[in-house]
Amino acid sequence: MSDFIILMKSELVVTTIIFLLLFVKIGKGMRNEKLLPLIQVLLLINVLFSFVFNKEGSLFDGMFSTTSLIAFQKSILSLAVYLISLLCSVWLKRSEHLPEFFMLMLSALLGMFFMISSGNLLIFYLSLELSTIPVAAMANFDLQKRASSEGAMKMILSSAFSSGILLFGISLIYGTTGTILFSEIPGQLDGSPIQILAFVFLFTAFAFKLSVVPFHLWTADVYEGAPIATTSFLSVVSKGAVAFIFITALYKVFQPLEETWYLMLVILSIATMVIGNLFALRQKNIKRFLAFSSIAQVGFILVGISAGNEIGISSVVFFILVYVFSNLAAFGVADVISAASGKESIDDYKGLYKTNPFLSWIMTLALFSLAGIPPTAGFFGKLFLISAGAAKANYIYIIIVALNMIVSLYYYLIVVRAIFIDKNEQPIDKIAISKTVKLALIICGAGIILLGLLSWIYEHIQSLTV
Amino acid sequence: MMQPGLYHILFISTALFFIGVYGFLTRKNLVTMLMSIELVLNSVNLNFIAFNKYLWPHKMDGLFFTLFIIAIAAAEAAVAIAIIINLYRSHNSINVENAEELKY
Amino acid sequence: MPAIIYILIPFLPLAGFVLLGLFGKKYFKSASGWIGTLLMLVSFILAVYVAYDYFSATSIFPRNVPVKYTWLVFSENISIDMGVLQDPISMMMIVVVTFISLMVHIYSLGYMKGEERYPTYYSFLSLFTFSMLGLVLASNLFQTYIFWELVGVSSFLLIGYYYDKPSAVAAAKKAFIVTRFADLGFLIGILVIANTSDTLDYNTLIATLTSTGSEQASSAAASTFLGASALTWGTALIFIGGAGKSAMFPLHIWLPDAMEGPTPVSALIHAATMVVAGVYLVARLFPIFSINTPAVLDIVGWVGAISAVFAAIIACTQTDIKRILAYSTMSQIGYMMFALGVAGYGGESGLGYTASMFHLFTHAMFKALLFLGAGVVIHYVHSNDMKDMGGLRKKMPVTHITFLIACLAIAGIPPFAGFFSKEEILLAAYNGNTIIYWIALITSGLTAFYMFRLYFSIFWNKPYQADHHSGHKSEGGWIMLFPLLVLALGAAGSGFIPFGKYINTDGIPLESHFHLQFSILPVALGLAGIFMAMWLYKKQNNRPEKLAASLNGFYKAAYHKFYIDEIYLFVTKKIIFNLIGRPAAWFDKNVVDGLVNLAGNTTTAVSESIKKLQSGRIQQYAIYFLFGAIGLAILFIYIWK
Amino acid sequence: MNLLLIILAPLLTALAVLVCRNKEQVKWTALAGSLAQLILAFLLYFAFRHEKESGEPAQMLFQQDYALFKNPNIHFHIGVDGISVAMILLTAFVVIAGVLVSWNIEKMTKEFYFLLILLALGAYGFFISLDLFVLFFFLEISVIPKYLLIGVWGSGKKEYSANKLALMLMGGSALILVGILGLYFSSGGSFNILQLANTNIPGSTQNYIFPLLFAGFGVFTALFPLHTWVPDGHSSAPTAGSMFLAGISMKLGGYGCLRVAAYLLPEGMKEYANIIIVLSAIAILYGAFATMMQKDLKYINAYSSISHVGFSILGIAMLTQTAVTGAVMQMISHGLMTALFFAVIGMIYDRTHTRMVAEMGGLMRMLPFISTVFFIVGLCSLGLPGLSGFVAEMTVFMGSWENTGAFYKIATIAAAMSIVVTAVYILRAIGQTVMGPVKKESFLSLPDAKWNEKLAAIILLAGILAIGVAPGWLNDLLRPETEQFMHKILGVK
Repeated sequence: MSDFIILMKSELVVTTIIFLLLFVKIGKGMRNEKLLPLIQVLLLINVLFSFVFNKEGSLFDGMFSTTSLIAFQKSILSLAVYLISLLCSVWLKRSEHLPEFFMLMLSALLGMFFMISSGNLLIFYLSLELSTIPVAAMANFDLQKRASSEGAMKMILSSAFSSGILLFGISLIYGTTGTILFSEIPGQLDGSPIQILAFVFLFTAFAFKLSVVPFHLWTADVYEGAPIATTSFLSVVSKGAVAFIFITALYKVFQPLEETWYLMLVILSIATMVIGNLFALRQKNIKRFLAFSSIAQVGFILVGISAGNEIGISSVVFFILVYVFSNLAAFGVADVISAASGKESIDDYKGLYKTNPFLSWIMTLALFSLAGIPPTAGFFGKLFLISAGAAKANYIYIIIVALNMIVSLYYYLIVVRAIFIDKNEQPIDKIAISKTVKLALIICGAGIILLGLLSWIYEHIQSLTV
Repeated sequence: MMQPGLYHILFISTALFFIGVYGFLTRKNLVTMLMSIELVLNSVNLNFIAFNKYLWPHKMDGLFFTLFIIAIAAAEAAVAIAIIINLYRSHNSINVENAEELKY
Repeated sequence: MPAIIYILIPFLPLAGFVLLGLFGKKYFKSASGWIGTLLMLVSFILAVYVAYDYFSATSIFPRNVPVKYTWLVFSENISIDMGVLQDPISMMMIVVVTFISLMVHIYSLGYMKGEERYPTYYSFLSLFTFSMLGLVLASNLFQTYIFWELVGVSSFLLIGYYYDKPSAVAAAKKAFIVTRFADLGFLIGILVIANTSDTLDYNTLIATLTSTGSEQASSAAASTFLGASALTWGTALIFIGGAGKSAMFPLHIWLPDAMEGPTPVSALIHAATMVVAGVYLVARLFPIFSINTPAVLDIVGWVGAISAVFAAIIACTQTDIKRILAYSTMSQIGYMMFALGVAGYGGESGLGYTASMFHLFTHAMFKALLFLGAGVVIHYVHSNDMKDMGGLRKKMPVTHITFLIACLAIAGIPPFAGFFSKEEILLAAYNGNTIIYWIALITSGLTAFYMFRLYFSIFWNKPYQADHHSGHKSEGGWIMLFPLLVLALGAAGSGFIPFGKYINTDGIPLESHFHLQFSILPVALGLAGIFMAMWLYKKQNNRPEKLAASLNGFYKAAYHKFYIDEIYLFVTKKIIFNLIGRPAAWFDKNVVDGLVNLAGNTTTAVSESIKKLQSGRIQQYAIYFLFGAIGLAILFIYIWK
Repeated sequence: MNLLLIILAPLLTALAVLVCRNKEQVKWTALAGSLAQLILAFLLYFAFRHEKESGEPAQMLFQQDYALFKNPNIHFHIGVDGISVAMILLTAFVVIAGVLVSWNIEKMTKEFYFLLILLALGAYGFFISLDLFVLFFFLEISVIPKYLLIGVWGSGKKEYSANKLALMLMGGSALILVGILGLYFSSGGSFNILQLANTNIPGSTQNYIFPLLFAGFGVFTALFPLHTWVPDGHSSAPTAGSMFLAGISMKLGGYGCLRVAAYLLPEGMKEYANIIIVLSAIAILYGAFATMMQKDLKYINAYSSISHVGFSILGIAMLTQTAVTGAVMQMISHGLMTALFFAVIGMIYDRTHTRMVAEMGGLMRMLPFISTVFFIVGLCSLGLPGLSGFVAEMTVFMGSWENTGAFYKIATIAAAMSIVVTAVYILRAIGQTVMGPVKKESFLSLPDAKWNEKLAAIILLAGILAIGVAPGWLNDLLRPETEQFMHKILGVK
């Protein structure tokens, strides 16, 4: 019993918070001004709590397992959720259904926790759904906006479609191996066509959640339609969680099919980077722009995953940590601007530096981190991914990857150029930034700069993967 | 009379799967599309039951999986219907072709 | 003798350059001339002292290197030692350079008085003198090259002294670029020599290459390129450098234009010192030229001879007095060149070498005198054109007399200096190469003719008409006339110096011969030229026009300097600019740049063309999803199995 | 001497600039910081010489090594040899001059100086790092400053130029990255330059990796035909930006070509030497001829940079000790010279508001100081003895000619031909700007250089003269290192 409490403590904390919110909602309710700080404190506790009392072990016959790496991954996700709650506080305060929003978000987070801890295809499927369905509802949270409902509709329908395919794949796995336990599947895999088909179907579900080309098409539309809080959650937390479990699935469960998935990753990562970059080039809306940029980033993550060893794991985990800070900083700035002025177009950012130097610098740092330019952590993150991928000595692949960095730099520079260089008759007015938002942005900025330079962070991650 | 074997059932379930997919791809009504997804899920259910019964009669994973799929499908449908209703409020239509504003 | 004295000789002018260049304008605007002159005077005295000390010490003159400083180490063998090389010709040259420079410094005190950039002028003069002294004292071929370039740039600065005159700027550029082109040859020559002989030090260089047994000499002769030995190429390329600096045909085009500079500058640089650097360079390497690569020495002779007659012909048709003097300089340097070219190594056959240096010496005197005299005239009439002059002998008696002495000297009329040196040259040519001898003879007649054409046109011909805008009417005061008188003394008397005793190829003194019967022909030709000029130009008449008309085509060609300038212009403007420069720039703008832009534009275009992929229709998304899944499955089940 | 100081000085300066309150403070802080860097660079030079003279046998002095990451095996490993010391000196000279000439920047002064010093930081770090990853880090760190300096403070088609520059340099970095990873994996997991130098990498592998690295660094140093960012980038950048770009950044490439590509991959170097010789000879001549057709002063200097930098590539590829020494000298010399050139062009532009050669004339009359400096630097560019360019070019020629074989000789002659073409375009530029009649009435009242501009010019001139008049010290600094290089590359012990 005590094992149960300690091993599942992250899940339990999140569940507790969900229930607390439920009670708040059922009770006479609180004003958003009061409630939001409370939630933020709770989320902070959640983050802090995730670092302590960690123990490795498994429950329910291996259906649920946790290791220090998984605990660390959960910390990253908790941290991201906390940062989102800070960054989007302006928008959140105005929201009519604040507790519901957090309930949904935390349910999704809970789903992700289970997902990365899952040791069984059933748990995996359940948690995947738990982490998806609430997000679809979250996407619809700008109830009045047409785009919001359109995005939510696209998300729920396509994810339902994807889970149909996933389930079909799982059923075939079950049919051919007779088990749904992660630990038993590898022994039963023989690489027969039907298993490959099943694997591909399973693979597409991950690819769908990670927005790998050609399963990415929903991403941009949903990102654009959804409120920024949801978008940032989708792009950071949900992607991170899926990437973590994706690694487990490939490295542990489908280890016997390594040759297959290595090639698959090579093909898909190149396609993802290229298509993501090409689409990002011509975007005008900052959210849509970031959507495609995050698709391109996924291409890089796949490069790291393709390594197939501990270095691959640690580089991916580290990159996602960096990505949390960078992407959230970018979305945070976008949210501040969108909440204050309603402007979401890159053209509106012209001359931003004149009026809002702080926001401009954070945005620039974030974009350069995404582009992988030192001294930002993104540089280290990308480099570790690429060097992990290069270990297989597939240099053509690495050259293509490296060349894609040029294209991605190009479109990040478009935004930087708008902010610093382009002239604008009517730039965005000076925006008063609340303390919480500023704090969050500073945390992100500091994270972007320090994560790479403080080498012990990566060392720590590496020590977890061994 | 011939006993239906595993392949018969798999044939039906695969057919059902593709009928569902086809429905999803061609119907314009959002609710109908949702229903097509249900078809896909049901084909999976059939698969699970069949595999359980014919191949792995001692492992009940398939059966449980089916139960959960049914439950989840219900939840998914609930959220989807809610979203569709909301879409109807803003678009005055639940035709998928009217919700194509976010693109390129 | 303490090393510091050797060092001081070039460094005093350098100090003058730095001092006047940095502070002249601010602190001693009017005194700068005197400061420069004073430093020059000290330098001159030291030079004379050093030279006297050297020549009086023994009767055999060794090559000494009293000062040496390792400047740059290129490799184990080749290091560049800055040093002072002491041998007869360098000692002779420092005296010439410091003397002429001192004269020009003094002369300029009057001539340049009141100029706005007076201190700058003196600092440039000092820079030039420093560079020239460095060049003549160089103990290392590379050091020569260094100062060679510095001399070039000083010349550029002084030609372009009137920097707001476009013609002066153009002339300065032309002078620099043409000589630079020649220096390319010099540079590659140095590379060849350095590579084949493992040294650039004159002493070792000459010693190793001329001793037949040395490894370097045999390897240099052995390695061939296009049928000539490496050493032949090396010396030939070095000669190109020398020819450029000395304005030999066809690299002479810059010299007439260089007359845009102030006249004293022309006297110093473009008559007496810098332009003879090419001759000096060949003389410096003479043992190698004559022992190792006699073929190149033949080329030297022919180039010199052609230049001599070519320039003389042009000089007969020009009307700008400085240009006439410039062509005459070119012609006289041609003499020095072919004198070297016809000389051999050792004994009597080395007469050409002695004669060349002798002529260099006397030429410095009378040519500087001619230029300075011309300067006084120009100062007086404010024009360079012969047509604006005439009848000046009464107005400027001192100039008239000194100019006449110089003209007689250059025409080779005894007992003036030019007679002796020219006789020796002709004798050497007679012994060496008959055709060159005849060319030289004709040239000497032409020389007398055009010099006296100049003389008569300036001082006789039509009476002088004072036009209103010429202000002061004097010869320019004693400060300008004093150098004329000193130089006239030199032009008249320097022929009696027994040059052969000091300067010869192999250290054995040469007796100067005087063959009366040999001298008759050249002197007679000279006199004929003078009388011809007298007949045509002493009084104003229409004979010159008639003569010109009778020579129609040839006269026109000569008047247009045989269109060499036009050919150069065609090559640079039409060929280099249009066929190389413009295409290169075009290629860069369109092809190289275009490729980069193309890559960018293609990316954007592709990005635009695939936007339909993201159609906004969820059902289409699902189709891509399905095809993706099935495609992957097919790929991995059937193809990459 | 603690090498960390070399990067701490600019880092602290940059941070100090950030906390300054007004423009004056910013400027003086930056100046003080860059002065400190200059002093440190000199201290380093003397400390280095002292160590060497006392017989220190180590290849790299003042080494410090901190482990950063275990896997990949990354160390913060720093150390210097003679070449790095020379490069650091160059950087310090250019930095202080750059700070001085930017004295009148009105727009966003603080940001300007911050970025400028960040750029310098990258260069210092690059020159002292002995770990390829750290080296790459410092190489890349300058992308942001470069882009913003050109984009924000630039002129002309600055957006286009800034983009082109950033992307092309990024392309170069991408190739370098792949090359470095190749080195890492083929050597069994080391980024350490000293270790890699002692690792035998198979020739066939070297032949794959070498072109990546050389082309990558070649983009930085404007190797033909990868040079096309140079003209636009330089001409659009603000004065100090151009100075840093041409004076320092392009040298990063050259240094990388030498230290990383050639040194660590000798077999590859030998394999590709002839191709590189051809390319650099083309660059030298082609750059010179293209310069001849330019009408804008900055374009003139930019194209001439392509030509001049060609000499350093040529020197490296010629693979003789003298030539390689000359190549490094050329980097230093060109750094100083081109920085000064851009500084002077900036000064002229600030006054006349044009960079078109045809619109100027007779500047000597109004701007004697600036014109004189312009003239001197022009002479340096065309290789006048007594100035640094001559020494460097001659050393390259001498070294190149040491190779036997007509191919090398012809390449050398081709390269040497550029001295004539250089004379043509430099004198054209000088003749039309400094000399000639004054073309505009308004030019007659232009003021000459102010104290800061004079100081900047004098500092750089001092460097140029120090190399030109007495090249011995630089030669002594470089020769032992190049000798070591040649031992490694040619395999002679």
